[in-house]
Amino acid sequence: MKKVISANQSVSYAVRAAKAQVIAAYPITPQSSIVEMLSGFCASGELNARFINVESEHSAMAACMSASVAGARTFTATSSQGLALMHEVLHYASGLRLPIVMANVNRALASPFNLKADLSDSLSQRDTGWLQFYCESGQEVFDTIIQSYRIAEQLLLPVMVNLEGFILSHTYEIVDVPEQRDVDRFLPPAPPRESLDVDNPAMFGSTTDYYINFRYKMHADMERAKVLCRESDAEFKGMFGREYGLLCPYRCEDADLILITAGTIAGSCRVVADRYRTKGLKVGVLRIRLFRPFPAELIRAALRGARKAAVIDRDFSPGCGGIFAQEIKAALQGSGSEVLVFEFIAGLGGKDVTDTDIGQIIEHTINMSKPGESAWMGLLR
Amino acid sequence: MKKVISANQSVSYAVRAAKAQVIAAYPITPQSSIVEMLSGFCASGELNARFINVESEHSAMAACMSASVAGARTFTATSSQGLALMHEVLHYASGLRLPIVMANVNRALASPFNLKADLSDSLSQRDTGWLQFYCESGQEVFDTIIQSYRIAEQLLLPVMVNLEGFILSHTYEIVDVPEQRDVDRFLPPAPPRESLDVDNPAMFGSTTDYYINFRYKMHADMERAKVLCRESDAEFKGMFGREYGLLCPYRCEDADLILITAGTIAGSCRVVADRYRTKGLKVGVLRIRLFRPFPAELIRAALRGARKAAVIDRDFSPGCGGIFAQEIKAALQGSGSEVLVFEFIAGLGGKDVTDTDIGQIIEHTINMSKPGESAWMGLLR
Amino acid sequence: MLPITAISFITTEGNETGEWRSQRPVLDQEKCNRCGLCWMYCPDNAVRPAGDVFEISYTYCKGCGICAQECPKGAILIVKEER
Amino acid sequence: MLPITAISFITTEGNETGEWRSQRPVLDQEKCNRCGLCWMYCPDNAVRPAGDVFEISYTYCKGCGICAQECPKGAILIVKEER
Amino acid sequence: MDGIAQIKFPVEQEELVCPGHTACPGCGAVLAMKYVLKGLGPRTMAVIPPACAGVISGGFPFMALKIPVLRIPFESTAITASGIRAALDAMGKKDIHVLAWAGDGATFDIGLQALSGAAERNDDIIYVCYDNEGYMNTGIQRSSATPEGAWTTTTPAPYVKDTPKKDIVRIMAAHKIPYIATASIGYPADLIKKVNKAKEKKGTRFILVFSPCPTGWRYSSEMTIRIARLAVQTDLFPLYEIEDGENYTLNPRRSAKPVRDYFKLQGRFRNLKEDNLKRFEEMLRKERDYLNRMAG
Amino acid sequence: MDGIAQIKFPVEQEELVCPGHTACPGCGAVLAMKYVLKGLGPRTMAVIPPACAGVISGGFPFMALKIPVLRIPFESTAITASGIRAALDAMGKKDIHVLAWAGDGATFDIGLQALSGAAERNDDIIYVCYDNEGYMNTGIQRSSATPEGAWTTTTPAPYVKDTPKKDIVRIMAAHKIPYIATASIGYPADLIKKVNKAKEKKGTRFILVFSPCPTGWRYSSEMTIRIARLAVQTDLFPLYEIEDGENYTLNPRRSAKPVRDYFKLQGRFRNLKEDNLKRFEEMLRKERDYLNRMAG
Amino acid sequence: MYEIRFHGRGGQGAVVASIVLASAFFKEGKFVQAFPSFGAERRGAPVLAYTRADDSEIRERFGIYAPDCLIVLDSSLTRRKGITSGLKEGHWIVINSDSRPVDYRFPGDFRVATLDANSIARKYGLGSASVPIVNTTILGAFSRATQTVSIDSVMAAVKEYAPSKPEENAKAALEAFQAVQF
Amino acid sequence: MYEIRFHGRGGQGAVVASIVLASAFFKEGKFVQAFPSFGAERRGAPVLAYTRADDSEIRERFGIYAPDCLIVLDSSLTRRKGITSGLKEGHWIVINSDSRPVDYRFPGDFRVATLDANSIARKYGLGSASVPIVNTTILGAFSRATQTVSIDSVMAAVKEYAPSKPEENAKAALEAFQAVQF
Ligand SMILES: Cc1ncc(C[n+]2csc(CCOP(=O)(O)OP(=O)(O)O)c2C)c(N)n1
Ligand SMILES: Cc1ncc(C[n+]2csc(CCOP(=O)(O)OP(=O)(O)O)c2C)c(N)n1
Ligand code: SF4
Ligand code: SF4
Ligand code: SF4
Ligand code: SF4
Ligand code: SF4
Ligand code: SF4
Ligand SMILES: [Mg+2]
Ligand SMILES: [Mg+2]
Repeated sequence: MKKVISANQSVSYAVRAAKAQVIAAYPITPQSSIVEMLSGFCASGELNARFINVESEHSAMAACMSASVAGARTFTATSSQGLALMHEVLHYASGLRLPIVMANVNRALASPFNLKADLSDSLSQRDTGWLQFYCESGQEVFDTIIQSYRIAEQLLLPVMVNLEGFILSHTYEIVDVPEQRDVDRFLPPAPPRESLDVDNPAMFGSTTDYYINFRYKMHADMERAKVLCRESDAEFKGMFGREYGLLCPYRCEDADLILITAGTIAGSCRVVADRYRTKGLKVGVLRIRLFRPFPAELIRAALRGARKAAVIDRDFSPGCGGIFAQEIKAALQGSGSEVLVFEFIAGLGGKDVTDTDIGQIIEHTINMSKPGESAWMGLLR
Repeated sequence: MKKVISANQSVSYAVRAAKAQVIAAYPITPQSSIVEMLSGFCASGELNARFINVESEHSAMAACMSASVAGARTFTATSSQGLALMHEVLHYASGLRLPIVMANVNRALASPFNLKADLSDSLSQRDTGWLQFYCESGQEVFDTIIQSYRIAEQLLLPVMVNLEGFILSHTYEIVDVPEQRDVDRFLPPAPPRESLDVDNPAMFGSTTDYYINFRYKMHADMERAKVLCRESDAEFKGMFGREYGLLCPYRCEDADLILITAGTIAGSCRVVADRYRTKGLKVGVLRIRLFRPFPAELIRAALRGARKAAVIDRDFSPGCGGIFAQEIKAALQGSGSEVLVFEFIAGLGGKDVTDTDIGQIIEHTINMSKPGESAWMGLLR
Repeated sequence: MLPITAISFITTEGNETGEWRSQRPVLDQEKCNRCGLCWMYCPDNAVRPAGDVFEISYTYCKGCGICAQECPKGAILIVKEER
Repeated sequence: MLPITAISFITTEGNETGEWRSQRPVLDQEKCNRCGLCWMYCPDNAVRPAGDVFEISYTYCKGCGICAQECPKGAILIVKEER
Repeated sequence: MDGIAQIKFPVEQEELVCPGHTACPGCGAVLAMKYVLKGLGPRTMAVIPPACAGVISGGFPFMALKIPVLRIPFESTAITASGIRAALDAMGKKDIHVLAWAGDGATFDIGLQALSGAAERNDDIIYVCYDNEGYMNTGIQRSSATPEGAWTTTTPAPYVKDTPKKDIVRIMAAHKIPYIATASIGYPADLIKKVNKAKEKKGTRFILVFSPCPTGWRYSSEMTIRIARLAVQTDLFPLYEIEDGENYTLNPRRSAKPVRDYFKLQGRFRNLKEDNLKRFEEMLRKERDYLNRMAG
Repeated sequence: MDGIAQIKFPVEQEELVCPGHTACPGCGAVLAMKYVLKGLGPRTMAVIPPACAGVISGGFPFMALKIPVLRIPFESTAITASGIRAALDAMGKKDIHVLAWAGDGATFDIGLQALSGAAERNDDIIYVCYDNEGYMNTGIQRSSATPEGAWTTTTPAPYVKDTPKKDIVRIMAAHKIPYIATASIGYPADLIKKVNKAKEKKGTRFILVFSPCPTGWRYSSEMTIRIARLAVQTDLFPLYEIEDGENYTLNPRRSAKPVRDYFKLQGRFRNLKEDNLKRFEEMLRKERDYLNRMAG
Repeated sequence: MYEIRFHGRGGQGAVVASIVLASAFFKEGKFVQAFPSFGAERRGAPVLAYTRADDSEIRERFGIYAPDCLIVLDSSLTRRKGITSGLKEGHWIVINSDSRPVDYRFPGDFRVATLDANSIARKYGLGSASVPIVNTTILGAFSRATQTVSIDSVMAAVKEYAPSKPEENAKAALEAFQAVQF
Repeated sequence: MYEIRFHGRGGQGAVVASIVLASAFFKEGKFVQAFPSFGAERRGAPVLAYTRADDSEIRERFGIYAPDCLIVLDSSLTRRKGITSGLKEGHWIVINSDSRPVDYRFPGDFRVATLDANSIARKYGLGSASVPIVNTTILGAFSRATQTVSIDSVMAAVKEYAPSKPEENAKAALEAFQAVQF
């Protein structure tokens, strides 16, 4: 049924539909409305789950971790500082191979403080062993959370679903919330897995000299994840008529210049790309939806035809550059691709990325013969 | 004066020589002997510093942060879980532009537990805005800490000095501990900076819409950092006769195959490289000493002549690969370099990387016409 | 020219929060006994000693009504803010 | 074949910590009154009820000496471990 | 200014809180800050975690406080104050008060451990918690300082919060620190007196200041002071001091009013049930007995 | 096995701790685990943070405990137990005890906040802290449970620790949880009795078990039990119970021995000074008075 | 694409109004977007909110800088400088005010509609007498003045979103629809 | 390059021995490395430690798998299988034992040296009577047997590192130097 709701509400409805059993979360702007709505669902019994009012995000993730080892379907949501505080436990969750699903509402990291959208918070968790999705609409947020549970429970790895603070989290738009029975069909109860069991005692996560072997298993499963994500996306389409893919190309087939970005900026890019198309300039847009595991092969394929690519990063690794840009370049190196990759940092701290900004990015990319330093858009004077 | 000491002791002597004023640290294997030695120095008055026995690493970094804003020279040391727990505060420290110096004794991250060397702990802090050095000897550890204070205080950015757990931290070797007066000459008291002052009240780290501008400043200063690191390294050589550079090439000039790695593995690589040289094979070794800011230009330059490069990562980003390898490839992309980059994951969880392993890596790289998937060395059966 | 990071030096006095006001306290100096409670209890420092009386600064007064509520002499009246 | 991550199922009973021992407790059944204190206090479960007596398992006994120290009857003697 | 001479209670007149701050109309937290700084004076450095206090203190390039302030992580209030003290000591700077200024969420919940650590080391700081009984800055979620029976956005009506308020004072008393006090913005003179007393001591000092929040508690802004007083008069928030964790001094008891008077003014208590009220009275009796026993 | 029938105190005979574990000879922590599991029985799930207990519990693929165990982050003992309980409830699994098993460092310091959170929510878990008064697993550093006057590697001789042990029991009592007890491996029957009592209750239960450590305390391994008893006999570690934070039950006082007897057996106290001793006796007197006052 | 900017004060419900209006458009088959101007909302402090409506999917994710209409919930806000910034010439400014459109002068040629939403809201007991809640009421005036969305859709949306007194809210909107002056 | 592997038990100080020996070599101008085999050390549990010495800089950072010498601090350890693993043929095994070299049979042709370090340590009051500390003493025997480092260097190093009784430790090493049998 279609509703006009915010993406944060969309997250909450999705978690209710997924029938999470244990939810432990801590409020933080701009995620708070998720916690509020979910605690409401749990209090009213609309969702038959235990809601733990933890005293910090470190505990929120720790509770999800242990509840998951005990066999429950778990959920948490956070943002920026909260996600950063979970960092240590994020490593545990993946190392213990737990199908936890988390929503992260992207927000800039302190210091200084800024409450607005910035992907650096989740991207700086890129080495923690979590799958990472980046969404661009309330609908995609709902669908991705449902898909994530399925993927996580097949793969036994945790999944982080990211949506930009305010720009997406607080924007109301039309979301088709499917019937519960359809969701149940797509997402049955979790398949059985090793868990705490007084009848078969085992110790989880102890010290080991086989560390490298377990890391290798995680590596292998991350490779498998790409396949699983495509499969469940396809199945999802079969049932709900919507699919997303791992990368979302727009008019890329014949494009000379491809704008590459993640999250909401992609929508605005399409608007501007179309304008340039009418001017006869072959511009395409490639949105990266799945960042972990990083779909390097698909990136290479998507850029095969293009002469230039402009990566727009709403994130920044100090002393390195835009994170998407770096990983894209790494994927291209040695692949024989000739594409020139131009790097742009834009929209940090929720700075609005306007059609004008995107226009400038395109102009800049067209005019420069080869990439120079990364260009920063929208600095305030 | 030359002594046979462990690298952890070397850290402690260096901090004493640097005259840190506030030390807040929390014990963790294999860092503990640093905390023990430093608390001894503070108790006995050998080092006139306040030692804060914090209740966690999050607090250790928070204490260094505030003490640094108050104007003091601060130090902490940690490892793996402790570093991960500091994650949120690491972002604060760089965002507040504080010249904190920290030693991190690299250890594998849980879960599962493993107490041995693995660079993933510090590398998964690569987006936090800290400079990162990776050392290969007790001498280098000492010298790098002294250099780091100078760089940090000129640049107003924090510096992390990394040494591998046990393999380096607990290995005793000859370290030349310089005279205090010489250290004082190289490292005078910190130049004055904005700090908490009742006579000129200011608020540090508040909320701001200029967030992107401050990030840009950090970016610019990270670029400057590369220059400053080279300068202070040169000055250091002038005074102490030792220098390191940002990258440490060994027999790379004429090399066809260059082994690239960080930390102690480099030493073993040189041994094996020499063996192959005697066999007439042109093998070189490139050790990455400074990882943040990432010296991309120098990497490109160093690899210009080579046909193949084999990157040995004692670290791993699930769903992506070896972290050094990725960033090296990103640096090479679009630079016109033809070098073929082969990726190897080795030594995770302290797995010994033997001369045989390195030999196999070389053989593999020679025999393969082009890079395939990353190869994992030393999996246990 | 921005500092190296967000370091604030300027006070908030430039921010005229009186603009938020939907009701306005009016102080009747006749009734006032100078007890200073309004000054003490005003969350916005909008009541100030001026010479030997207290005055309300409408530049900052947000119209919370505390001063009127707490005035022992009923010397402060709350009226609708007309702009 | 390894599990997906470090999940332990096998007990430590295969680890013969008796090997650590530098001194050895010797139990004199004559003096023993079966009070079970040695069994109760042994940190390594090296004292075990066997039928109606207690026996010391040298496979695990680390030689801490607690049993001898706590035995009310002085029934346990600590001697140097000879290997 | 002889007019001021007539003020019934003598207090520092210098204002260290600037007007123009962005607190809601009638905010109790601002008053707490105003009074505490009147007590401490300008030679004070403060740390402030995320909270309404953080927002109120100003956004770059503006500041609402006339003292040096450091904005810190939510978990770290006490330890960052300790860090500043350590730095001042190491640099030989004296006669400066280090103020840790935090809300109840930062104190009862996410910052409790750092606070306990500072108390255990008896670090030389003044920790003031302004208690508005919830996470207000993020939109009125429950904290462990939220009283039983109160509505918040995470203890939604009609279910409301079903666990009692955490007894932070008793927890701090267990740390046997030199000075602990409860105070209220309803009684500024008493609050300032206690701040002055704390000032004279060394080591970890803890003051809990009751600070009503019209926005979060759902009452009309002019009632802030009245509600603060009622909390004391109903014994819901007794005023007292504890020295070295053992010596209790209770403020003279104010006219005992029925708890109802307090609850009925606030929208957050609309769903309060009879049995809540009973438990409250029972609880208050117990607490009174306990305090009297302690005061000996 | 009639031989066993003669055992002076009736205790569960099934051993849930396997031999072959890697504790030091004479380890008190292992005994604590042995006794507590005798009390709880096999239908128990445990969480264990990094600690000697973690090492003792075994390294992959081995386990020294015959119950399901999860190895958790150092900060998270209580909340991970709460998480397991929430999962069991959500999945409708009953009659299972959730045991949080942590050392003093994980309890008094880095895990205190998570513990306080669980206690505030009154989560249905049994939290046992085996107290060996320091960070032993990392090589004997001070924790806030380390007593004044004790040597550790971070309170090096001759300076030693100059602050008293944190009073965790009083802190937990301030949380008014259903059951709190102090126990000692020197008195297994009493310890097991208390575990059984805790078992019968719901909500957050906390037991502090005094567990001497020959390696860290610098004494000869056979003295473990003796030292545990001396701690009780000298009143340094009084045994008692607190129900609902208010009802105190003190164990009958054992022959009062001078504190010296306790100290002189341990190398860690070699640097204890006369004035330490004085403060100790003073402190012990106060504590006794306090407990008596509370008890009746 | 039709873009609306709401001007209100903390506590007046400008954000809710933007959502209600969006769903009114949605009921007429439009694609919609509604979002606030982000920041801590304090009672009485000026706040902005936005609504977008279009016949085709809305892909724009940047701010609204050149709205097609302003809805002003508090007449006093009209005196803030720059209130009309970006508003397209010839387009509507709908104001909650007891004065007449002609009493308003704005820099530029805009069409002004006014209605006394306060008294209507009071009449239907929306909010308190001192602080009437006019956010639903004024949407009726918007419907009539701009003709972009039907009053039925507005009333339906109002009923759906009103936390309490749905009928009264809807009636108020209808009365506003009738009473608005331009 | 000369590589030594120490076999001891937790509490015997094998690690310290490896360091002291390294500094003895250092005093003779050698480059050195000493490191333990990493893991929680429990009293009585077998532990390993290693020392490397060379005339040129030591760049090897991997483990020692083919040592040139074994030093065994506790005779009971000689009965552990695999104790000689990797030891180069014809090289030394120095054992703290009251039996004679000939009493030992190892798989392979190795040179065995023994000395009763316990009684020497006891004699000089090193450690307790029940648990003598032999880690410095046995280095004297090593010096004599292997001839790789002078007894003076060993004694100097011992004095430098002994936490207490430096003289006694040095004397014990000297006496071991004289008493060792092979
Ligand atoms: C690690 C972390 N988690 C969550 C937040 C979000 N947050 C900021 S302020 C706040 C509530 C503060 O509550 P309190 O301390 O009581 O102060 P108040 O806002 O009520 O004055 C929260 C949850 C944060 N900034 N950092
Ligand atoms: C976040 C983090 N910091 C530090 C450590 C290192 N560490 C592991 S165990 C331990 C000490 C544990 O002390 P305690 O809880 O008293 O248990 P004990 O070892 O004394 O039995 C420390 C500091 C860690 N594992 N994780
Ligand atoms: S409170 Fe009333 S009487 Fe007192 S000073 Fe203010 S206006 Fe005058
Ligand atoms: S109404 Fe409120 S803000 Fe205005 S003067 Fe009175 S107390 Fe101050
Ligand atoms: S303690 Fe002594 S008496 Fe008791 S059972 Fe053991 S050996 Fe026998
Ligand atoms: S000596 Fe120690 S380990 Fe051996 S049996 Fe006695 S108590 Fe058990
Ligand atoms: S929400 Fe409450 S505490 Fe926060 S500023 Fe508003 S009134 Fe003050
Ligand atoms: S160090 Fe102490 S607590 Fe740890 S295992 Fe050894 S004896 Fe037990
Ligand atoms: Mg609060
Ligand atoms: Mg301990």
